[in-house]
Amino acid sequence: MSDTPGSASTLGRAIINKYPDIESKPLDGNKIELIVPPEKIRDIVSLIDEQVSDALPESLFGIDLTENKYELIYIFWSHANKMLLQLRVHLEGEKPEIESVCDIFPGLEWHERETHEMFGVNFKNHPDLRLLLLPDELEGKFPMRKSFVTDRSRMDETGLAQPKSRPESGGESS
Amino acid sequence: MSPDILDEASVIWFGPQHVSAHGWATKLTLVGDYIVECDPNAGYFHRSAEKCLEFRNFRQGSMILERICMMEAFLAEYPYIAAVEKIVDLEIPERAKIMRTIMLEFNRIHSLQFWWGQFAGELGLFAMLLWPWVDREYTLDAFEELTGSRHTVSYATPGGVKYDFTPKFHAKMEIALSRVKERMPVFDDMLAGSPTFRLRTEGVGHYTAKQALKWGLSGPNIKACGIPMDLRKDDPDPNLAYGMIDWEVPTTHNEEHPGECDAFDRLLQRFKEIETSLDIIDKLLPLLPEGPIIDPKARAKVNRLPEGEGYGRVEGTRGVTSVWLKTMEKAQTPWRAKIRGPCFASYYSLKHIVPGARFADFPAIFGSLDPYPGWWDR
Amino acid sequence: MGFVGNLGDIFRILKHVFRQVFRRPFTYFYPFEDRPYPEATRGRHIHIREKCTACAQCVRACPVAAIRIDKEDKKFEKDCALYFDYTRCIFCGDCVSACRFEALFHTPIVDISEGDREDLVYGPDKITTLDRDPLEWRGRRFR
Amino acid sequence: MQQFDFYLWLSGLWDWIWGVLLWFWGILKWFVIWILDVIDGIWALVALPENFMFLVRAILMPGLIFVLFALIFTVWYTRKIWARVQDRRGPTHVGKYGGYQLFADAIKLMAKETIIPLKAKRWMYRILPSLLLVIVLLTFAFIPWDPYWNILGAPGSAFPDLSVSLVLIFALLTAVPVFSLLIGWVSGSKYSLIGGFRAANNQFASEIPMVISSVGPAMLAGSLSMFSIVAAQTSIWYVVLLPVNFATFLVASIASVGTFPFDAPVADSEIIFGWRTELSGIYFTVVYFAEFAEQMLYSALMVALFFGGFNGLPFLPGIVNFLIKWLVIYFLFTLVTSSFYRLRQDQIVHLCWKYLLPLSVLNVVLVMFAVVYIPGLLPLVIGG
Repeated sequence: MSDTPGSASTLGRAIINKYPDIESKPLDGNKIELIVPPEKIRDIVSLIDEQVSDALPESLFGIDLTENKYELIYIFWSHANKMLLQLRVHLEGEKPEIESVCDIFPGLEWHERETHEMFGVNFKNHPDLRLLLLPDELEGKFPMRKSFVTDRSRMDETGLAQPKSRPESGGESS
Repeated sequence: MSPDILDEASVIWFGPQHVSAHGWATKLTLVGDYIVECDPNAGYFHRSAEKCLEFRNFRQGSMILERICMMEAFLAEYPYIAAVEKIVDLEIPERAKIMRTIMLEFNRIHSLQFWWGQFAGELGLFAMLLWPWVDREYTLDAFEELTGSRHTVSYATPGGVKYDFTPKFHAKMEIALSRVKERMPVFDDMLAGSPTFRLRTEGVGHYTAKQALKWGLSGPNIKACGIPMDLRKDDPDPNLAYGMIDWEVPTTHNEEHPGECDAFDRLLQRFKEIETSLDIIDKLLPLLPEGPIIDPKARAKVNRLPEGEGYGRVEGTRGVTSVWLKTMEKAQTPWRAKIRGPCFASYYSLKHIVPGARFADFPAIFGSLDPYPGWWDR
Repeated sequence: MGFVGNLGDIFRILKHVFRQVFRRPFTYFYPFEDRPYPEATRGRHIHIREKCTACAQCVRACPVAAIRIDKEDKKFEKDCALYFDYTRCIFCGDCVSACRFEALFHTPIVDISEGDREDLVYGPDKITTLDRDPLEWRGRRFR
Repeated sequence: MQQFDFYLWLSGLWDWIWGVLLWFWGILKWFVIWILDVIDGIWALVALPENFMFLVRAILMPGLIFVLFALIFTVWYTRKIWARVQDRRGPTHVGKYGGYQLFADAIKLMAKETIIPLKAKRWMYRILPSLLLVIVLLTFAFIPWDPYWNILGAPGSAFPDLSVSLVLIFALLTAVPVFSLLIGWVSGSKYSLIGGFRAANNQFASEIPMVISSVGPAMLAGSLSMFSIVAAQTSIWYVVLLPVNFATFLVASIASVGTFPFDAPVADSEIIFGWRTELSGIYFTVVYFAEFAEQMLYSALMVALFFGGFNGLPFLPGIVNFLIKWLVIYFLFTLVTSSFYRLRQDQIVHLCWKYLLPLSVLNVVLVMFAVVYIPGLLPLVIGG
């Protein structure tokens, strides 16, 4: 699977030839990872759509890195080439913005809606950014951000001494 | 569609209190008997599993995932464990690999047995609703004998499995599997062989392979189109034993419309899935070696994980099931855990599949896609 | 297929259904009969205070914070009182596997319904004893 | 001019009051006598032997009480068969083998609050379910349960049945879809409206093949009276001569009841409970009973039209013969209903109009030619 059209190395080479400012991580088995600047995301995704005929839009989600830094990760899977393609987009700001790609891959429409309501990432030109999973009273609260504090009062009832807070981890382990 | 047609349209909410909507609501716009617009709504089951996972350590996390989909509980918890093992770089004993694989396939059989009944019930035959569920009881008895719990087995743990196979479990599994094999021809007659079933499902809920890929459908829903996309073959987890044996990815080819599938093809595909699972279990059971079932150092290793990202994937009953984990240095809990449920895509695709169908076909369409609300609401 | 084929299918289905009618039903009279539960069944817990060392590993292992520990309440040398909240417990078995002193076990009693919500918090008096044999009040055993 | 005499006026006052009292008493007496006369008349009518026996027949034995008890048994029987088909036990706890389960259910349902939706037409909503049950129960008047002991006609009377009772049964049953549609309409819910339309559609599709299928036995017997059709089957049951007719009648009657394979009107996976969605409490109980009464009725019709009715083992009373056959036919009916998938509404209409109707019409034509051209047939089929 080295140089067949659509394979991981071919695709990576094609993308980097076209857009030289995109970083790619070294190949790890069948996995290729590209770090894409947010303004290029539509170009890259449509290039993937052209090059890989059976790309399955597996997932799209956000990561909150705190201090108003976010990452978006797009995962595509190609069955014919056995290739896992992961795009990583760094976003910054209180209300980060990025172009929507749901007209190229309709399967990502709901993933974008979910990322919007959970992280507050605004997808431009998305047809329908209503709430997907959350109830109405949580609109604009962005519960998957690290700044959203959940109720941990149950842990006080266990009778254990409170563990020391570990800011590097997500929260107290029980 | 012209606007004057929509003047006569009536809006019907299918759910969330509907008998056959299992905790979801779909807004259907009907013109006469035909559905012109379908707007699936999610969120009635939302329990914020991803946020919950951020506060559980790596041994506790799988308990949350099990409860997302009760029907394939072990298949649902497995990707999390695979992701943890990828971050720690754990290699588990040979025996545990085979035991995990057998239990995964056994769980898939259970889920498909449940689906037979559910689909038949949605099409209005209550005898077929309960017959597969009787066989399912034998499967659950075997699970209970092994792990002590009927649905939420919590069988695997990072580094191996928790409970060893006992002779009693082997006997009960033998009963359950022989029951499946014995009843398969009957169910074939009652489902695929039934003229009324063919009337209800043939030509209903069409889509092509290309469309399905774009919507993100996977698993049996896309194998029914003739594409052998199966993670068990394509990208097997290193800690599973699918590579040790010879087996074929089941696909369904329909001569009348190659590269497309309807509800009937999806039923046939799921019959083949269960046959494949039986085949895999039969081939793996003689290979079961003696030895330890858990890596003794694993428990200490997963207390604190190094920084890293892991992507655990498994071919679930309903499609690609995956968990994406990000950990920080010396983390007791994941920084971010993303659960990718297969039904997230299949529920979304109702929006594209359903318009144009008759109202009475709606249960046949969503039933054949095998939706489970836990997977999209999480 | 054709008409005759469909007719054959219909009669085959009727044959299956007709046979089913004269089979012994699968279900049983639940409150009066029950199946035996395997040894491994993860039912309500039993706490053996003689062996307990108040290490609180079970409390830390619990993913739903269903266990409350009271280290002051000592009956033996170094034991503690455990309060199990069965409105929260998910019977995952983590606490039992976390216990290294063989002081906490599951029992095959799974029917722990109560009339009152507070009664489902099993304090040290209830969690250390088995008030009844499993299946005792149900009469006949079956299967 | 006579002067006003106060004492004279005073002495006449009593007479006046007495007159008024007499007048009132006259009215009262007339009324009491009238009621007594009416009671006398009724009693005289009832006391006549044949009239008294008619009342007994209509209320007690093959009439209302019997039909209601049969209905209660039917519900239990159906639930047991369904349970066995579905690998269950069915009702077990209340009474022996769950025999009293229906009483428990009925008491529970009657004790429930009857919730009338805000958009429902209240008056219609209250009256329609019971009318439906009454209509369905009325048709049982024409079932010939026994050679001597039926609701209409005593053994001694000249003609033990109405001469057009078969037609009358179908005429009464025609009202059922109207009631389903109206109940669906007045409930004020989309689900029940769709269900009502489907129920009406279902009935219009299936009624015609059913009626035409019943023409075959009627032509063989040469009568439209149920009693005569049954009486004509002493030598041979018509199911032997008309198996295709029986099959079409069975399928059409299942479709007409709107039970399982044809339960698009109450399809629970699409429209929650069809036209019965909004019914609750006693209204639901009544409609539920009406469905089972309809199933009973069609099974009884099949017994009467195709299986020789009360003819059978000669040493048994006619009604016992009828009931044994009825149990078997009802079992068959339930078996067929519980083994197929729900058809779509357009497929039901397609089936009824494209397959059942031509088959039944063809059968009528065949029976016509057979009666005329097969010489030995007529003595065989008109009975001894």
